[in-house]
Amino acid sequence: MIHNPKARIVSQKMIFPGCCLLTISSPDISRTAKPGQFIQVRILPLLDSTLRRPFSIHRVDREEGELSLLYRVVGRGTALLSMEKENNFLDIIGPLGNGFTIPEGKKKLAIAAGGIGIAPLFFLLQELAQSRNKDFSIYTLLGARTSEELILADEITSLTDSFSGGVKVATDDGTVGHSGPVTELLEEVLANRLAEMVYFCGPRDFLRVSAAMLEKYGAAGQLSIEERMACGIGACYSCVCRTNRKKGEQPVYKRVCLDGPVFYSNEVAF
Amino acid sequence: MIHNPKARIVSQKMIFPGCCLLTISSPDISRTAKPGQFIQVRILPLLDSTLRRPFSIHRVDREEGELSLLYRVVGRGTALLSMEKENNFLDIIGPLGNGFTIPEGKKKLAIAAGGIGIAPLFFLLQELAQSRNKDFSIYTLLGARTSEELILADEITSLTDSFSGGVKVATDDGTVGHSGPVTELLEEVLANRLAEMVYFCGPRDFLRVSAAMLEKYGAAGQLSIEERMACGIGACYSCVCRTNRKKGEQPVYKRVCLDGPVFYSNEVAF
Amino acid sequence: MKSLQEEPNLAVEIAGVKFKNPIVTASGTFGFGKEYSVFVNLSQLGGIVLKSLTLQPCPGNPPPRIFETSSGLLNSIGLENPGVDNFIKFYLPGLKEIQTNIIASIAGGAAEEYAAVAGRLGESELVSALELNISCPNVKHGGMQFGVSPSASAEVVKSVKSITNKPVIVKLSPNVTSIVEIARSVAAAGADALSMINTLAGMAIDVYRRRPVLGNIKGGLSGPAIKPVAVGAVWDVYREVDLPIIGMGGITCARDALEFIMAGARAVAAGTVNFINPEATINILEGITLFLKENGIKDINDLVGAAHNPI
Amino acid sequence: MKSLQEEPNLAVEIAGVKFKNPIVTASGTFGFGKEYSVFVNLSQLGGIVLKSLTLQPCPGNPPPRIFETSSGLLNSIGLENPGVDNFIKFYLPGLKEIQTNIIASIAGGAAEEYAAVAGRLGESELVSALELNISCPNVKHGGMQFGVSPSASAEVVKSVKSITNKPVIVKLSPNVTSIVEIARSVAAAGADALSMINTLAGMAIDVYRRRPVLGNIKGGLSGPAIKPVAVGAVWDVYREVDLPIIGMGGITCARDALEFIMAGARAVAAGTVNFINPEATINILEGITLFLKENGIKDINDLVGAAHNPI
Ligand SMILES: Cc1cc2nc3c(=O)[nH]c(=O)nc-3n(C[C@H](O)[C@H](O)[C@H](O)COP(=O)(O)OP(=O)(O)OC[C@H]3O[C@@H](n4cnc5c(N)ncnc54)[C@H](O)[C@@H]3O)c2cc1C
Ligand SMILES: Cc1cc2nc3c(=O)[nH]c(=O)nc-3n(C[C@H](O)[C@H](O)[C@H](O)COP(=O)(O)OP(=O)(O)OC[C@H]3O[C@@H](n4cnc5c(N)ncnc54)[C@H](O)[C@@H]3O)c2cc1C
Ligand SMILES: Cc1cc2nc3c(=O)[nH]c(=O)nc-3n(C[C@H](O)[C@H](O)[C@H](O)COP(=O)(O)O)c2cc1C
Ligand SMILES: Cc1cc2nc3c(=O)[nH]c(=O)nc-3n(C[C@H](O)[C@H](O)[C@H](O)COP(=O)(O)O)c2cc1C
Ligand code: FES
Ligand code: FES
Repeated sequence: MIHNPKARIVSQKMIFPGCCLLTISSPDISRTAKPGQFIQVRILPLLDSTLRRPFSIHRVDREEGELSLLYRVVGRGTALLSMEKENNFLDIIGPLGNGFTIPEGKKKLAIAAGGIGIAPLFFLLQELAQSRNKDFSIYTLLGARTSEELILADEITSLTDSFSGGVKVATDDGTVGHSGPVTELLEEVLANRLAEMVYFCGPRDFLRVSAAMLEKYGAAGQLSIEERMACGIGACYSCVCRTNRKKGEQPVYKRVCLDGPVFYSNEVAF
Repeated sequence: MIHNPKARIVSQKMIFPGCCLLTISSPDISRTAKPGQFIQVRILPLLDSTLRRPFSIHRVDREEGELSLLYRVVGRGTALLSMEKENNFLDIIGPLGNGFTIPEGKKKLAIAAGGIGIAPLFFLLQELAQSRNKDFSIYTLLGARTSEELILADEITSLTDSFSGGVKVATDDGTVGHSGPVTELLEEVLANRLAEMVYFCGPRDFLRVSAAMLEKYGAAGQLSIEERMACGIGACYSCVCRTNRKKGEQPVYKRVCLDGPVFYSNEVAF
Repeated sequence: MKSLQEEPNLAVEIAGVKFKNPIVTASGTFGFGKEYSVFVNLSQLGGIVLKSLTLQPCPGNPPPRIFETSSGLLNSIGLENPGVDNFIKFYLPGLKEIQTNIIASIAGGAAEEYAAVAGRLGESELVSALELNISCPNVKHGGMQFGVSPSASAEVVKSVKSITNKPVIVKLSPNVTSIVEIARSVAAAGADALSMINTLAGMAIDVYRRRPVLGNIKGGLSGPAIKPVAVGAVWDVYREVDLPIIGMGGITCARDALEFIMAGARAVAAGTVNFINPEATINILEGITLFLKENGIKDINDLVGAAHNPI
Repeated sequence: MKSLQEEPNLAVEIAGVKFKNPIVTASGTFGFGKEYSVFVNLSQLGGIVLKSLTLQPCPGNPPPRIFETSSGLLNSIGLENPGVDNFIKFYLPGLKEIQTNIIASIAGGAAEEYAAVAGRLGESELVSALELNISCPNVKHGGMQFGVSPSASAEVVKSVKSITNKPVIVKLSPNVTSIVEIARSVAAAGADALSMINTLAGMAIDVYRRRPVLGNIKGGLSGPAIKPVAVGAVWDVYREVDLPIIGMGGITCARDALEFIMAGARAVAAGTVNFINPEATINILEGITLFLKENGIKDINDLVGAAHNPI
């Protein structure tokens, strides 16, 4: 875990209105980061009282020592972050959290992203592609509200074209791909037994519906979840999610920042 | 009184380290402003909880509809202000306060500035110069810590060269002009009966010493004082200074923002 | 987002007084009524709560009287005001032209002083209601504030109620172990409404000069810093006491105001924010109207206390 | 600015325990001692106050447990902890290698529970002192917090003092009418030191979902927002109660820490700031050292309460 109080911004681009791709130079963090891990970013250090904001590591360029974030502008912190320019410095801590794992023997993989949920999953695809393990079959399912907000489909297609499987897209308004929620694509994949292990990330409702679907079809899954965080390193017990699912039992909470953000989907109680 | 929530920054220059000259486009305020008045500037509107900062109107360009501030970076607000760039917008209210007056019959004037205290006095000199009233004699006394921080002397010299009087400077470290406090120059002017009315502005100690000196030599004076402000328009009674000077009496407070910031020097109780 | 529709109802009633909308000003931050008229069409407001008045003119505390803290403002104005008689003579007549509720705030050092001020203000038709600022030192009880004692608070209320028929709003101090207990006590004493919260006790030190920053040493903290405390106080009192509440403390925008309303406030007051954005009251009003329309809510009263029974 | 000179003394003594410097951590913000070791050389700190421990393991409150407010943080962690026995078994041994004071914080629902936890912790040499978090609901008295009642607070202190010889620090709640009264009461009951303040009661509402933001509805407010309240509380208690004070509440930098010291705190704790700047404790320590040198102050103890007698 590294604290880099002066990580240089290499570039910041708007991908579509309200969504930015931010690339930061931080060789130490890039080198050691694993897919599914995240960093904590301090917004405008002049404001001594603003909590750091957690963002998944979206991709890394280990040779350049750079990592990128893909984020949506949803509030004051992300609004201020989106105003930062090339060559400004950011104060970051990372890599944090556990990251995704690829269990021995699981070869039929699916990746399902609801909107900005693609952020950490892209890094996972990058690593899988680099592994060049042709045994994998990978279905990537991308959901977006509308065609304009559908991003990375082409890049992912070329990244994964040496694997069997493929990329499928769904939009809520039907402007591209399947018309409807991306969970309908997931159901198709699961019903056809095309995936033994599903990696997924996205809004709460998407996670809940997907997790239920995995349970129904008996597939395993790993999801990355979000919770409000303070320390990001396991010290404050702010960021918990409930992990036992039986009503009436004493709840068992786990820290998203340290025990997660990646959990097995049958662990999490929605 | 005008609220201009989107006044464009025409330029921002560093005059010497820690001192900036900021020019803002605001035709309405420029047109009506009088020397000694001030504006209230909102710093970084994203921070909903930061009070406006008061700054004297340093000069106006009525044709261009512009006004300038001359300010020192002393804390968070001025630090953030100094980062604002050309063509950004500022939220300002003004013109506020009473301003300097030139009483009938007073022709022998002196202007004494301690450091950044020249800010509002320059505007007064601008107006006097424009009046082209050759009856005035004007002595301008400028104090600074060191030669590098001595500013505007040349500009003021050319501004006032059609009047009798002149510009004298003093620095604490003696790097230019008189070596010592500017109040020593003031004493010289007063002792030689060269001024019936002294306009002065600067740090508290400078104001106190100067006011005492005026009393000693029986000269009148108007000073611009600073106090922490909230509303800037006379509604909150935050910014008061005590005006009656007898110990033991019920204090009489006046609002610097509305009743001032310019007071007769024998009014203020230091 | 629902499509825009007919204008929602914004009017609320507090202690028998009708407010055209729930936006009022917080005492002490809006002067004696007209200072902000350059920025705000005052007749658009639900009401204006004036700066607290005392029986005699009051010079106030020595400066510095304010200090900015993180998201907050410390003040120790010390109730500077011209006294109720000068107010009636010089300020009140000018308020006639404003088409809104004028609420006078009363401060004092003894229950009788509150009553005396209330008596004089009660004679004017221009005054819609009286707000009692009970965060004042009780001179008879060693300077302990009325507002921290249930019995002293009740005594003030009773003495004012005995002298006037105007609705009485009691402004509660948050510097107590149980604000609900004080609220109950003033309710039993006849208060018609509550306003809350007044400032939190606080101070700041200038470490370079090694002394308190404020001339008066201690002050009251307002602004966004205290909003969570204020919302919590409104929430608690709404559950336990059956009086309408005017909520305040750190409101800067419509969303903040809605927090108070959903916690149980029937009206909200803007205080410190006026200093930062002089049109804040109107901006908040517009923001609330938009929120109601966007969410298809026909009547602001439907949101009062809504967070107690989540949808 | 005086020229730099010999190293000033930073050591302070509290309740017979020597602290190499006045910087400690605030309970609940620094885990069980070692979480921040990746960022901070823990042995440089004056002390580490651990997260509060209960007798039984405690699951804590349902999420969301935190919410950011203007310059503040609302939390309702709900004392999640593994229980004192698991702490002693799994966490305490690892703290041996840290060369600083380890202060254990104790929470409970009854005076006997505090005593039971204190008894077990008292057996370890690694624990320098005990801090009693009395902002806990008293299960025997309808859930009213110990910390708001002088007698209940005193009872907790007495029961702990009767079972252990370790110095006892009592952590005061600011949610009271008179924090001085509580301080006096625990002083009389045998407390060796005070730490203050705990969080202010508060809450926030999600206006889009029309419900409280925190899973537990209400929470505690910390961070810079509360600093003026905290400095004021330290100021008041320092004047009236003769016990050493550990000050906290919104400290982010050396200047903040010095405010507390000049108000009367002999040590200061950094809480919420750790989340923002994980090296904050060390930065504060360095800043204080620099301040002392620049101002030619030879001993930090000379600044304790200095603002009460301005220079
Ligand atoms: C492990 C992790 C990884 C994340 N990765 C990404 C990512 O790759 N891309 C992306 O766009 N977003 C990501 N998020 C969500 C992102 O952290 C929030 O959108 C962001 O913090 C919002 O900040 P704000 O100031 O703009 O919003 P505000 O609503 O103003 O934030 C107020 C507070 O809420 C917290 N908060 C708000 N929303 C969230 C949230 N969803 N999760 C956690 N805290 C929240 C903020 O940290 C802050 O404390 C991630 C969250 C977590 C926990
Ligand atoms: C009528 C008037 C005219 C002024 N004109 C000028 C000018 O022309 N040039 C210039 O450099 N400065 C001027 N000042 C002072 C200027 O307002 C302060 O330097 C500035 O507010 C400091 O803000 P900060 O955030 O950088 O400092 P901080 O110390 O961080 O400010 C904290 C708080 O203190 C207040 N404050 C701090 N110092 C002062 C002060 N001296 N007077 C009033 N409030 C203060 C701030 O407004 C803020 O609320 C003027 C002040 C007044 C009242
Ligand atoms: C400068 C100032 C002066 C105040 N004067 C009074 C007053 O005279 N009477 C009163 O009841 N409250 C007074 N208050 C308290 C406010 O009315 C309000 O209760 C408090 O500031 C919280 O609201 P806010 O955070 O919106 O400002 C004053 C507040 C400020 C900031
Ligand atoms: C997330 C969090 C958890 C806390 N947990 C505890 C606790 O377990 N015991 C305790 O006595 N205080 C607890 N506190 C209060 C702090 O110790 C401290 O008193 C308070 O936060 C004020 O200091 P600060 O503003 O520096 O954070 C907690 C505070 C926070 C923010
Ligand atoms: S954010 Fe502190 S434990 Fe996870
Ligand atoms: S700043 Fe409000 S009265 Fe002067």
